[in-house]
Parts: sequence; structure tokens; C-alpha cells
Amino acid sequence: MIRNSFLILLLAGLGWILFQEFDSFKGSDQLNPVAEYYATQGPQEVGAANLVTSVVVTYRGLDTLGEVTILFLTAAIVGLLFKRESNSETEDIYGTSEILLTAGKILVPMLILVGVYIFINGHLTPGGGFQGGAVLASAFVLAALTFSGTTVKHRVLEIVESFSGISFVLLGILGVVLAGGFLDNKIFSLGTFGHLFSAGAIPIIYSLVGLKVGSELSNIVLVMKSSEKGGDHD
Amino acid sequence: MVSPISSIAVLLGSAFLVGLFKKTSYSFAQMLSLLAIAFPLFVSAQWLIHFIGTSDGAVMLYTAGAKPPFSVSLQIGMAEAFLTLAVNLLGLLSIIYLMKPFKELGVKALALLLILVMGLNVIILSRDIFNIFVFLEIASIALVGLILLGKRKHTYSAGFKYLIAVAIISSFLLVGIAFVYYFGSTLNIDDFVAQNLIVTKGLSTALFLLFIAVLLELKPFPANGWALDLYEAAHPGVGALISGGTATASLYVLYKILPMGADYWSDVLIWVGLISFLGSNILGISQKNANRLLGYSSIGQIGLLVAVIGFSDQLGSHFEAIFFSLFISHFLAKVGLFWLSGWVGKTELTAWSILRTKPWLLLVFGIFLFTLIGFPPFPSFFGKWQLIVDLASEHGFNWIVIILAGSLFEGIYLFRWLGYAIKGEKSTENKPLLDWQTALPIGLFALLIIGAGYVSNQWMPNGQSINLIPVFFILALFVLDFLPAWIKNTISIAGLVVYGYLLYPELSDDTLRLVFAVIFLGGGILTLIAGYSVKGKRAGFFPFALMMFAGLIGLVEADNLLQFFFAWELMTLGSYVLIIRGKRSMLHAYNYMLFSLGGAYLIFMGMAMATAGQSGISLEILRTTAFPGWTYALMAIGFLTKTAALGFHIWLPGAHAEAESDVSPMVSGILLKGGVFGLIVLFLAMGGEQAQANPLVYVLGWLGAITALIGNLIAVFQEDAKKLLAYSSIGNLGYVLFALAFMSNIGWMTAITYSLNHFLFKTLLFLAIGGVVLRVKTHNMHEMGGLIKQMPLSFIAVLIGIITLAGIPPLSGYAGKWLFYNAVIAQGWYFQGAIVFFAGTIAFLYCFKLIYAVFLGQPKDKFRQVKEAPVWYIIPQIILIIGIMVFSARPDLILKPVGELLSGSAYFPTDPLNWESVTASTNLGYWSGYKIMLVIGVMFMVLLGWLLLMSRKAQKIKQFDIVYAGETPFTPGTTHFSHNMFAPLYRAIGFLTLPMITQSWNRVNSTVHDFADSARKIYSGNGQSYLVQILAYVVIVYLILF
Amino acid sequence: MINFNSLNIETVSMGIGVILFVLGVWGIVSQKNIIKIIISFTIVDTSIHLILVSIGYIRGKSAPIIDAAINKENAANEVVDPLPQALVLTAIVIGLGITALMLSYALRMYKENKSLDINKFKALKW
Amino acid sequence: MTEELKDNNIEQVEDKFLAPENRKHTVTGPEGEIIHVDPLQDYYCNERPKAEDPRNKIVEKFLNWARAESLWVLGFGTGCGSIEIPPLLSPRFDAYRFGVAMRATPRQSSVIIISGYLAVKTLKRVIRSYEQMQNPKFVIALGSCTINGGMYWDSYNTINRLDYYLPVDVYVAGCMPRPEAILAAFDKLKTRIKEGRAEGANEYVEKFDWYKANQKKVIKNWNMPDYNW
Amino acid sequence: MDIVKKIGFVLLGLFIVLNWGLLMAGIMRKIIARVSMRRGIKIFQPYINLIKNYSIRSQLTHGIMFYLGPVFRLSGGVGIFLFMPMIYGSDIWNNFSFTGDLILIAYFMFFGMLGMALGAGEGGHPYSAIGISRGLAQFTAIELPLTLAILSIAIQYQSLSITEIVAAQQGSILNWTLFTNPLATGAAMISFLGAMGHSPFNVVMAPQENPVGPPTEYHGTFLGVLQTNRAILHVVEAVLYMNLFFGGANNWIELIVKTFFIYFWSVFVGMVFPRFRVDQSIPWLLKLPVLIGVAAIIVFIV
Repeated sequence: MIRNSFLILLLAGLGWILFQEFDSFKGSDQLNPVAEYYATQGPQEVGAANLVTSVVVTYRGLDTLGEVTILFLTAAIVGLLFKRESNSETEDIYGTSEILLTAGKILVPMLILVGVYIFINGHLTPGGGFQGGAVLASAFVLAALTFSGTTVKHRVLEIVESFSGISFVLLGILGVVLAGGFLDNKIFSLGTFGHLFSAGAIPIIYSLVGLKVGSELSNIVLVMKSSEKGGDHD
Repeated sequence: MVSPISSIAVLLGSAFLVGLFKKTSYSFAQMLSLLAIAFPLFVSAQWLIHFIGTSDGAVMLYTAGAKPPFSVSLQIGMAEAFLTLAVNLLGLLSIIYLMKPFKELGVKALALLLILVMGLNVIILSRDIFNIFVFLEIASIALVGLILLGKRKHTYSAGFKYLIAVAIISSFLLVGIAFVYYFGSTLNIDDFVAQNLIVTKGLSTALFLLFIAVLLELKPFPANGWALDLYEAAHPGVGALISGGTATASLYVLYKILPMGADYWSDVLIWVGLISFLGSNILGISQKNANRLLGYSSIGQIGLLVAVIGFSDQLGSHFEAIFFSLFISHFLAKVGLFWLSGWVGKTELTAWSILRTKPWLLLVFGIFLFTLIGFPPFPSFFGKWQLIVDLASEHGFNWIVIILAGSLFEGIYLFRWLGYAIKGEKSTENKPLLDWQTALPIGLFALLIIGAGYVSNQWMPNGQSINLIPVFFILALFVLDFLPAWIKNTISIAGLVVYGYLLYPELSDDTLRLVFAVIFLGGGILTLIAGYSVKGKRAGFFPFALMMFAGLIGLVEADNLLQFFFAWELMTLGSYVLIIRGKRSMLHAYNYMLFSLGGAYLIFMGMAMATAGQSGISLEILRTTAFPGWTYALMAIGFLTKTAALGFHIWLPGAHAEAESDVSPMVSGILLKGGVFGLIVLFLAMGGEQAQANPLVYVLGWLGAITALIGNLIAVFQEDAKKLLAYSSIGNLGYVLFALAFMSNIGWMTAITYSLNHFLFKTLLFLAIGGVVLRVKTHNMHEMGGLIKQMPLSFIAVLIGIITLAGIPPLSGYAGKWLFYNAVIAQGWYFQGAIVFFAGTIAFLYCFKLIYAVFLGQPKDKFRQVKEAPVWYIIPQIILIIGIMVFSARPDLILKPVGELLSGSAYFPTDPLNWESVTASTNLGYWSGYKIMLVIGVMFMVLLGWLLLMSRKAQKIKQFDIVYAGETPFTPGTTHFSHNMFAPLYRAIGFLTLPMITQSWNRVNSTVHDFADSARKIYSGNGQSYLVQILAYVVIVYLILF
Repeated sequence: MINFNSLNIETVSMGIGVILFVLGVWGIVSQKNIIKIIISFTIVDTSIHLILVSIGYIRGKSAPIIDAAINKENAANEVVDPLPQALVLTAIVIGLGITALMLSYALRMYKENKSLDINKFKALKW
Repeated sequence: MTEELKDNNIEQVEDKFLAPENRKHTVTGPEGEIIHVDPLQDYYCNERPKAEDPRNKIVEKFLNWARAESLWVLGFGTGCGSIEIPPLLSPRFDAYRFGVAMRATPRQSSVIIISGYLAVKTLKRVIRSYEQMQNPKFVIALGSCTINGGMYWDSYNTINRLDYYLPVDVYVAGCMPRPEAILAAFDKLKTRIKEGRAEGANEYVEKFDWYKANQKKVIKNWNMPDYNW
Repeated sequence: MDIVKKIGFVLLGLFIVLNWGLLMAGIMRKIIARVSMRRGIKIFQPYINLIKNYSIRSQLTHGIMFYLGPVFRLSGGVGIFLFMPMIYGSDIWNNFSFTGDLILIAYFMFFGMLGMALGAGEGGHPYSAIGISRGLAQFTAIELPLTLAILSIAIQYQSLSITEIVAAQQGSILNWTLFTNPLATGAAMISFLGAMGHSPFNVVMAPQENPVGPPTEYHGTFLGVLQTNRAILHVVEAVLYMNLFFGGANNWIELIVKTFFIYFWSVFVGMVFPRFRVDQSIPWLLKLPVLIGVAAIIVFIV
């Protein structure tokens, strides 16, 4: 009881703190100078129609590199956590339902297609490497759930993951060498605004990100899934 | 110059690459990781050298080809270069140190470490708050992975608690960043600061969330249970990464964002930091688990660093130096300790006695601990010194009190720990193997500490005034420690002799200092001569002995407060190690250290108060201090702990009694004079005779008198010969204190005579008794007896010693008594004087007991074959006896110049002692040591001749040929009356000797421990309560602030 | 107090975000089941995303993608702030990573103790 | 100690009479060395007593006068006669006026009064006390028991004739002699001393072997050195 | 030649003091005897005892300190004599007094005590040690009132020189410290009782319980030396008190009369009061006499 009332007091305090913010929050009518710069200069400098993408991949590319790293970390740690189990690849004892099997057969290629589309067009349309990667991963996961015999090899995923990560970093370094700084996308020509092959390195980076995210997410899920099987034995 | 960005890229790229390797090519992955981490190390070193060499400003690094605030920007300056260097070095050594656990866990773990180091680099370099947030998350997550190293118990739950706490904290951080962006329209720190926004309610709350989240990342007390659990659960190598790595980065984040906040944030940091420092150190007191204890200590130290960041305005141009020295101390020492902990393998503090199997590790352990506490010559000493002096100039005395109190509490547990390591019970289990992967990082860090100490010393204002020659000499002795003892002994003695020779011209005018220099150096040489009797290597003895003497002589040499305090702490450090070398000295050395530490902090506090509002730190400023009452009182109490005045004496008996035979005279006859000299310096500052009106002096006078009485009285009831001498020292120092407190010419003459006498006879007695103890292997007087036949020379030494001690004419002790009476009557302190006299008569009792119970009475069977004390003990005794004789016959040789100095100075011009050749006179009477000696000597010889003539035929008989009511004695043991010898006296006034002071200290001790023990129950182990604590911390700080 | 007439979309989402944040924190500090705690955390995470998005919203403006609907030259007056959206993207990924890790740890903890009660994991304390 | 004495006594002092504390044993020294202890040899001076010949005759006469006028009596009551000693010091008899004083330690006493029957057990203590007195020393024997055993002549544990064991200067007959008789004995003793005839101490030394043999004949548990210095 | 003359007179003075000490002891014994309705010893009995002790033919020694103990003891007694001005205003009877330093004498008393203690200790007799431990313990308490008294008269006369203190008391009997500072005199005279070793403070030498205390093992010549010292010391201590409190002495007759009465005081008290145990005497001495001494000082401070 005392604990609960104490908690309520604390939450009230927290609410009070946040209420200060809410109270001061008046919305905005206009872009602030930074955002305005993105909106006005972004298209020229970066050449991406999707301003968010220009921010994500270029202006704040270091953050994005960090995000990718976080996913890499997560995958690695999950891998470490379930290391012992993942070594013993046991068969799925339940099998797969007919509905899933049929739907999977149709959906998996489509999902892969959609995912690839999303990250390739990240600089033009809503979406990008992360979104596309997530869709890609869902395809792999679906495949793994559906076709128990044809599990995606961890090793392949890992290679894809590492390869795309290293390439991302290398592209970033190329920015230092060829353009204005680390992760500058202007290492390639900006191309025509609004076209697929435009915005310098963004499509490439986003593709790499998409691959990386896709492989990492699938890796996480697959590792956790495989641990489910061997879990009870230890 | 290589851009730091490339080091980030290299780290990240190799992390991705390393993840690819298979188990079979592990060693290749390992090599790659090492190279990958060596590269940024090289880069940061290069930049650091560049900045040191050129004094250029910081360099901004842009990403994405855009300028901030639009893109993420990094900055490398001196600080960043240094901090990344530290982090990268830590990373590199961690890979080496953790080689085996890494191998167990595989390549992925290597990648985690690389990413962690990369993250830390970016956190340090980045100027964008969101970017910092992202990389803080990276670092945290990488750590969550790394705690899987080493396969320890409970890592999962600890990791989960850590994760959830970090998640909550980062939620606050993110909300804060979001609103900062809303109100400030930028994520770039420099841009935000440049805008100089008007602080509104919303913005200040947003900044609050930002700051509190960064603070929470630094695990402030008490919202840090999750971090403690992690420290405990993680492999020590990972603990080192947390404590040294992430904390470093987070601290720097705090420093970077500090200009964003309003001015009050400095105060918040100060309070948060200091509360952390104090609270964490108090709660650490009862901790038994080494890793967790290191966690407590880390949190405390980081708290101090946070506070220092908060103080950055006050510290001004000294900030960098102070932060550097405190940071590097924490970084190197704490990481080193974690690594050591990994080698020890066991978590209980008592298991650390295993370190004794590798003496150099023990030394390194000592270096780490002394660095943490802030002993010279380690960097934190200089940092703390300057920090506190600077705070004092801002009149921040509350802060100083908290800092010093926290340091004291830290000392409580760290020195207990050191005690376990040096003297704890040796565990029977197999000692762990020391491979190069462990030895290299630990050794390297220990060496770096010494280097950092030198840098701090040179960097700190006034630091260069410290004479480092003795320190280098001591270091050289450490290096030469493999040599046999007699070579090192010769080197040490030669060092003291040469130093004395070099010092002499400097002091020849100042007789007062010269007397003490003679006591310190001469005493050092004499007691070291006794050291020749020790065979073998005597590892680690000589450096510390020399350290003590260097400290003592440094006191004499000191011109400014820093030199004085440096010397004081050096002396304490050396003497502590000397004391703990004794067989059963663990507890006593611990007590000694705690009292010394407390005393040193009081002195420090007093000095700091003296510097407030004054320029410079020369000793002269004590005279003009703005807070005379506090300054003098604090410093006086500090010095009293070293002279073991009543109330602060409880460390002394054990420490002196249990020390090695030739160490006891060092720490008794010589070391105690350090405190006396401190008091002299203090009293000189108080300004001569006008200070008589100072109530402090009056109090000290009474204290001295009562100390003399109680000290001597307790000594009477001792059965342990060395303890008896130790209590006697307490009493004797009471005389000195009393005489000093007269604040008159003759009073000081008394004090100096007493000091010199005490040095002569107590060194003599301890050497003689030490020689006996060496032979008979017991301290208990009632077990000895009749040793005069075996040890006639020791007997003569003790006889001369006690005659001097008791103040019996014609020896020099009487000179002190005579001066004392004159001073008492001139001063009018009759009652105190009577008490001191009473103490003197009581001294006579233990003098008799000492000589009777040891040398006279019934010889014991088992000591029939003992030999005379080693010749190396006898030689210094003979020199001391000659000294006593010379001083007795010609006291004018020393007292006359000292008297001239005192009366010639501005301090005590009135009522000096008049000298007429060898005769001293006051307006009360006169005295001539020479004539008294002559008369008594001639008379004694005549009477001796007479008796010899009368009883020349006497038959020599044996021990049982005594009248025994017609019976024969049973055994020598039951016939030797010496146990509980003064039982009637005890029945009469023994109540004065009840250990009330010891008991009250014990009560203080147990109260503090109980408090710490119950207070640390807030770390209940429940992850959810930790979250509640975090939440409460946020809310409470917010409510306090707004 | 809040004037309901002046309610607009960003205020509402901000309000919901704040409420969700407090609710999520309530869940974290009151639920005993580790999974529920993790779910509560995701609520907190989501609330932050809401807050971020509301901050970036400009009244009456459209998504920051320059296409047919939005003039490239006049983009500054046409689009909402792209930066918070980029931040949200990053935050989501971070949240995902942390959630995944929490779940993995929870799984391990469950295997260790056969319990998901957070009170059962008190081996390390004091 | 002479060789023959040693030989004589080895037979008589059998192990069962040797007190445990006086048996040979070993102790361990501080360095772990083994030390052999033979208590009777090590704790006691085993020199044979020496006769102290009177000095120059005239000086001796003066000194004997002083010795006679300053008789310090060892306060040692052996038998029933010891009850007669305290009245000596009372106002009625006031032995002080004759220079008689009681001393508690044999070292400072010159007279030992054997006050009545002497058990063998007490004899041993008497011998030790007597031997610990310094050279001009005198023995006054009170009562018949010291002369011929008196009423205890056939007792199993008293001696019959003190002469066999100590050189007696003055016998006082009676059972018990009254204090006046004791005063008379002091007077007699003084006369003997002044005449130079009270050389019992030297006599004891000269006939030491005979005395020892007699003493040891009755005292089985000797447990002392042969001569108690 | 001066020094030879000086030594000659010092020896003469020592001889007088020794004789007076022996005689005084005899007289006191006589008085004691008469009080208990006895005839008592001959007046010259102490001489006879001394001669007898020196004439003891055999000597034993326990070791070197056994030898040195009596020497120390006698040195203590003779030393105090040497540093004590005997007759006021006389150059020749001032000995080596350096104008008579009070502190020197006060501390030199320890010299003899130490010697006795060491000698007795070397004797190896437990009773000797018991006696010494009692004696020393009691001595600490005895000295305290004396110290207070000395301090009091040092304040009074602003001097630590016995000669000057005696000089200040000349002129009239009312100038004696006894009258000018009765409290100090009171405290000192109580302490004198202890110093003389008479009842109630004579448990040190309790005759039967621990034969005779410290000198248990001493005999013959050694005892003679101790007796010699005793004779000297008693007179010299009485002279000290005489000098401090009773106006000193202008000639030997005055000295003899005054010391007789001072010494008689202790004998008188000894006759009247029973014996204290050490653990009784110490608290007693630390109560009343110390209070008197404190009062004696307070009088001069206020």
C-alpha cells in the first residue's frame, strides 16, 4: 500500500514534469532554420526527393551508421546469448499448416520484392533501408516458419550483414576522400533529381542498409526461434 | 595527421569484418582486432602530441559535407585527444587482458568490444546531442553483450536490470532531446549555446531531462543499484571497461553539454556529484565483495569528477589540471584494480591475501589504492590539493568538508582491503597463474600512474616547488629491490647522509629546523644501522622507510603549504607500510592509517581555510589567515593525531608495539616528531607570545597534561614491553604538547629539549627492547627476566634510557624537567604542571617495570642460551648513549643556539634562558648540566669504590639462592614477580585507564558500519526498485530545482 | 486549462504521447512480470515516437517528400520538419534493438530461474 | 660440591623423593633449541661454604662486642616455644634494651632460636634458613626437646638432639623455658660472643660433611642444594 | 685549593649529618619505646647495628646491580646532601648547592629509589619486587602534594632556589612559610609522612608479610650502606622541609633542633595511626593532601 501510494506520487511527479513540456508545447507554424535548410538546400545538396532520407542518410548519416551498428550488436548479442542452442539445428517437430504453406509460397517472393523496392526507392518515396529491410526480414521469417526444411543459413545472413556493414563504412570513408566529409553522398554524381539513380550514394547506402537490416532482423528472430527448440534441454 | 573519423571507420569496419570470422581463424580475428584498436590509439596519440606541441585550438570535423547545425559534427581538441587516447588504450589492453574469455565467447564478442570503443570515441568527439544519444545506446548495448564474458553467475539478471535501467534513462534523454530541439531548433551543442536562448519553463524542463539522463548514465548515488549489480556480475575486465570507459565518455558528455544549461546546473552537478561521492563511499564501508566494492568506489570517484565538472567555473584555469589528475587517477587505478580483481578470482576481500604470492602485484595494488585515496606522489594528490585550495578561495568550505569526508570513508574500506591483502590470512588454495595477458596491462597502468603523477605535479600551480629528488631516489630503490638487504641498507644510509650534507647549509641558520632535521635524518641513519641485522632481501622495506624519512625531512624543508602537505602525506604513506609489516599489525596499521588520514584531512582543511582570500600558499599565510580560529584548531587536531594526543592515541600502542624491532624506534622516536614539528610550524604561525591568549593554546595545554598522565598511567599497566614503550610515547608527547602550548621562550626550550630527549631515549629504548624481543621472541615482560646476564649491553642501554626518561639527574631528562618547572611557574599553569609532574612520577613506575621485569629478577630457563642483541642493534645504541651523555653534559651546545633563535625572532623575545658558559639561568634559578654530572659522577665512583672495598669477597650466588621462608622456590616462572605488578595502584586509580576512548571510537566505528550496512539495503537487488529509485531521483531533483 | 476549441492534431498527439509515457512508466514500475515490463517499455518507446513526431509537425503542412505535389523551390513552406522524422526512425531502431535484447535476456532468465517474476532475481544486492 | 658428597647422596636421594620440579628436564628456547635443565645444579650455587676466620684480634674484640650488642633474631618459630618469643618484646621483658631485635629475613639475622621440638619437616626449613644467615651466626635452642627429644624422644618424626644437625651456642632447658630464661640465654650468648667462643658458623663449615650426613639421614626428601647459600 | 677546602667541609658536614641521623634514629626509637612503656634500645643502638652490619664476615652477591643498587641508593642520599644548602648564610655549609636548586633535589630523590629498586630487582626475590612496586606506587601519590606545595612556594617566593627561599623567611618567626603559607606547609608535611616511611605509609616494608620489602636480600655491608644512607637521607629530607617551610637554620644547633622536630612529626603520626594498604593510601593521598595543595596554589593565583 505504502509502496503503491509512493509510486502514485512518483508518477504524479513524472506527469507533472511532462506536463510542463506539454503545457509549453504550442505546436509550430513554421519550419525552424535547420528544417528550413533541409527543405530548401537539401534537394540541391543531396539530391534526394525524400527529405527525411536526405537527413537520415546524409546529414545525420553518422546516426544511421549507429543504428545499423545497434542492430548488428543486437544480432551479435542474441547470437551470443543463444550460442549453444543455435549449434544444434533440430527439426521442427510440429510441421507447418497447409494455409501457411500456401500463403507463404505466394507471399515470400512478393515480400522480398516489396522490401527491395522500398529500400531502393528510399530517396524518392516514403520508406527506406530500414523499412525495406524490415519487410525483407519478414519475408525471411515467414519463409523460415513456413518451409521448415529450407532454413536460411545463418552464415549467409552473417556474410550479407558484414559485407553490407563494411561497404557502408567504406562508402562513408570514400566521402572523406572524394567529397566533403564522412558519409557525404556526393561521391557519385547527384544525377537527376527525382530519378532512381540520383542522390549520389544514397540508393546504394540505403540498399546496403536494407540488406543489413533484413539479414540482422531475420538473424535475431531465427536465433531466438532456434533457441525455442533446444531450450528445454538445458 | 589522420582524422579521428578514420579511426571510427576502422573500428566499425573491422567490427563488421571480425564478425565474419569462424572459430578456426579466431587468432587471426584477434590480431585484426588488436590492430584495429591500435590504429585509433595511434591516431589519438598523434593528435595529443600535436596539441601538446602546438597549443592549437580544437579542430572541428564535419560529416556529410555540411556544416553544423545541419549535420553531425565532431571535434577533436586536447581534451578529446587525451580522453580518446585513454579509452583506446583501455580497449587495447582489455583485449589483451580478456584474451581467454574472448576466445571462449568467440569472434562476435571481439566485435562488441571494437564497437564499444568506437562508440566511446564518438561520444567523446561528437558535438551533436542526438548523435551522442545514439552512441551512448551503442555503448550500453555493447556492454550488455560484453557482460557475457567469463561466464559468471547471475549475469543475465544483472544484464536485464542494466538494460531496463538504461532504457528508462534513454527514454528521458530522448524526450529531453526532442524538446530541446523543439525549443532550441538545433541538436548541435555549439549552435545551441551560441543562440543564447531565453530560458523558458519548457526549455528548462527539456534541459532538465537531458541533464538528468546524462547524470543517471553516470550512476549517481543513490539511483545506481543496477550499476552495482552489473559491476558485481560482470567479469572484472568488463567492470574496468564500465568504470574506465563508459564513465569517461559520459563524464565528457556532461562537460560538453554543461554550457547548454543555465548556471544553476553547475550547482546541481556539484551537489549530485558530492552526494554520490559521500554516499557511495559511506555505503561502501561494509561491502565485502571486491567487485561490488570497486563499483561503489567507482561511483564515488565518478561523483567527485562530476562535482569537479560542476566546479569548472570556480576552478578557472586550474580546471584542466585538476580534472586531469583526478580523472587519470580514477581511470588508471580503478581499471587496474578491476584487472587485479580478475586475477585474484575470488570476490571476498579477504581472499586478496593471495596477492602476497606475487610481491610486485601487492606493490601495484598499493599504488592503485594510494592513488585512489590521493597520496603523493600519485596524481590525485595534486588534483585534490588544488581542487580544495581553489574551492577554499571561493569559500566553498561545505564542499571541502564533503569531499574530505568522502575521501575518509573511502579510506576506511580501501585500507581495510589493503590490510587484508598485506596481512590477511593466507588462503590455502592454489595461487592463480600470472600470465602476460594479465601482468602487462596491470603493470603498464601502474607505471602510467607514476608518469601521470609526474605530469600532475608539473602541471599543477606550485607543483614544481616540490623537491622530487627524494621521490626519484625512492623509485630507484624500488627498482633495486632485488638486491640483498645490506646493499640497499647501505644505499639508504648513504642517501640520508648525502641528503643531510646537502641540506645542512640551508638549515644552518635555522637551528630550530636543524634540530628536527638532526632527529629525522640522524634518527633515520641510526635506525637503519639496526637494519643490517636483517638477513635476506627484506623486500619493500627500504623504499618505504626512505619514504617516511623523505616525508619527515620534507616537513623541515617545506616553504609552502603544498610542500608541507606533500611531505606529510609521504611520511604517512611510508610509515603506514612500515607499520603494517609487523606480524600482527593489520588492525593497528589500519587504525593508524585512519587516524592519519583523518588528521591529514583536518590539516588539509585548515590549510585550505588559510589560503582562502590570500595569494600564494607559502607557510607565511597561516599567519594572516582570515579564519584563525578554524585554521588553527583544525590543523592542531590534525597534528595531534600524529602526536597521539589523548583521544587520538588509540592507534599508537598497537602500531608501535607490533612493528618490527627496528621499525618501532623509527615510528616512535622519530615519526612522532613529525607531528611535533607540525605543531611548531602551526604555533609559529599563530604568532608567538600573543597567542598565549588564544583559547586553543589553553586547551592544548590541558590536553597535553592529561595525555601525559593517562598515557603514562596506561603504560604502567602494560605487560607487553613494546606496548609499554608505546604508551610511554603517548605520555611523553603529552609533555611536549604541554610545553609547546606555553607559547613562551622557555616553554619552547622545554619542548625542544623534551623532543630531543624523547628521540634519544625512546629510540634507544625501542632499539634495546627490540634487540631483546628479537632474541627472546616474545613481547611479554613477565615471560622474560634476568636477561642482564645474557644482555648486559642492552641492559645498560635501557638503564641509561630510563634514567633519561624519568628525568633523573644527571642525565639530560632532567634538563627538560628543570626547564619545565621554570616554564610552568613563569606561565602560571600550576595545576596542569602538577598533573604533568604526577605523570612524571608515574613514568618512574613503568621505567622500573621495564628494566626489572626484562633484565632483573628470575632468569627463565628457556632464555638461558639467548645471546646479546645483534651488534647492529648495539652500535646505534652506543651512539645514542653518547648522544645522551653529550647532551646531558653540554646542553648549551644545542639549547643555546635554539634559544637565541627563539629570542632573536619575533616570536618569543621575552624571558629567555640566559647562558653563562655551561650554566643556564632564568629568573627563578639556574642549572648546569655539566657541574651536576661532574659532582654526581665523582660521588658515585667514590661510593662504588667504597662498597667494592668492603665487600670484595662476596660469593656469587644463583637465582634460587634467595630467602624464601625456609623453602625453595618452585620454578623461575612463578618466582618472577612482574605480572600485574602494580595491582594496588590499579585498584587505587586504575579507573583512569579504562579504555573509554577506545570504546567510544569503537562505538563510532560500529555505528558508521551499521549505518552503512543498513543503508545499503536500498540496493535490494530488485530491478524494479532500481527503476523506482531512478524515477524518484528524477522527480526529487526536479522538485528541488523547480 | 486546456481549451478544447484550440485542440489540434499535434497537441492531441503530444498529449497522448505524454499520457502514454506516464502509463508506460507505471507499467514498468508496477508490473511484476518481466514480459509485461518489457511491453510497458515498448509503450514508453512508442510514446516518445509520438512526442517526436508531434514536435516535427507543422500545422497544415505535408510530408517532406518533394514530388509532384510539392514545389521544390517552395518546399520550406510546404513540408513538415523532416528532422524529427529522421530521429524517430533512429529511435525506432534503437528501441527495437533494446526490446530484442530485453526479450532475449528475459528468455535466458526464465531458463535460469523458471520464473518471470522480477522479484525472484535478487541474488545480487546490497 | 665435592665429589664424595655427591657419591654419598646419590644412594640416599632416591628418585621418589626428588620433587618433580627438581628433576632434570628440558625446555625449548626461543630459537627452538633444546635446553637441558638440572634444577639443583642450575638454580643454586653449589659452592662449598667457606670458613671466615676472625680478623685482627683487637679489631675482632671490638666487632664481637658490636655483634653481641646487636642481636638480630630470625623470626622463625619452630615449635611450641615460639609462643614464648613475642612476650620477650613486650614491655614486661623488653628484649630491645639488650640490643635484641627481630628480623624477618635470615640474610639480616644473626641469631636463630630453635624454639622447642623440631619436626624433621621443620628441620629442613631450619637448615635452609640457618645456612642462609651470614657468617657470625648463633643458635639458641629452647627446651628439652632440642636437647634430648624431651617428651617426644621416641617420636617418629622429631629429632632428639639438635647438636647433630646445627652447632648450638646456647641450650635453654625447660619445658617450656620462660621468657626470663630466654633473656638469660641472650646474656649467655653475648658473653660467649664477646669471649670469641661463638664460632658456630665456622664450626658448621669445618664439620660440614658430618652435619650433612646427619641431616640427610633424617631428611629423606632433601630437594635442596647441599648448602643453601 | 678552594675546591679541596670545599670538599673537606662537605665531608665534615656529611659526617655531622650521618651522626645526627643515627642519633636521631636512636632517640626516636627511644621515644617510641617509652610511649609503649618500654625502656627501649640504647640511644647508640643504631651505631652498634651499623658496625655490626659492616662487620659481617661473609657476603653474597646476586650480580652487578646487586652491588650497584646500594651505591645508587647512597649516592642518592649523599647527592641530595651535596646539593642542599645546610646552614643559611654560610658559604662553607652550602655544599655544591648552586644556590640550592629545588627541582634538582626533587628529582634526585628518584636516583636513590631507582638504585634500590634495581638492586633489589637483581636480588631476584619476589618480595623485593613486591615491596618496590608498592613503594613506587605509593611514592607517586606522595610526591603530588609535595609538588603542589613546592609550586605554591615557588609562586610565593618567585624562586626555585632553596637559598633564596630560606633567605625570604629570615627576620622573624612569622616570616616562615609555615605561617606565610600554611596550606602549602600542610600539604608538604603530609607528604613528608609518606617520604619517611613511617606508619601509616609503611606497608612497603611490612615486616612479616613480605619480609622486609625491597632489602630482603641485603645483608652485611650492603645493609650497612643502606643504613648509612637512611641516616643521611632522613636528616637531609628534614633539612629540605626545614629550609622550605621552617625558616632554614642559621647554625647547626638550630638545624638539629628543627630537623628533630620535623622528623618527630612523622614518628608521632606513625605512633598514633595504623597502617594503610597501598590501594588505600594512594586515594587518601590524592584526596585531602592534594586538595590542600590545590588550595595553596589557588590562594596565590587569586
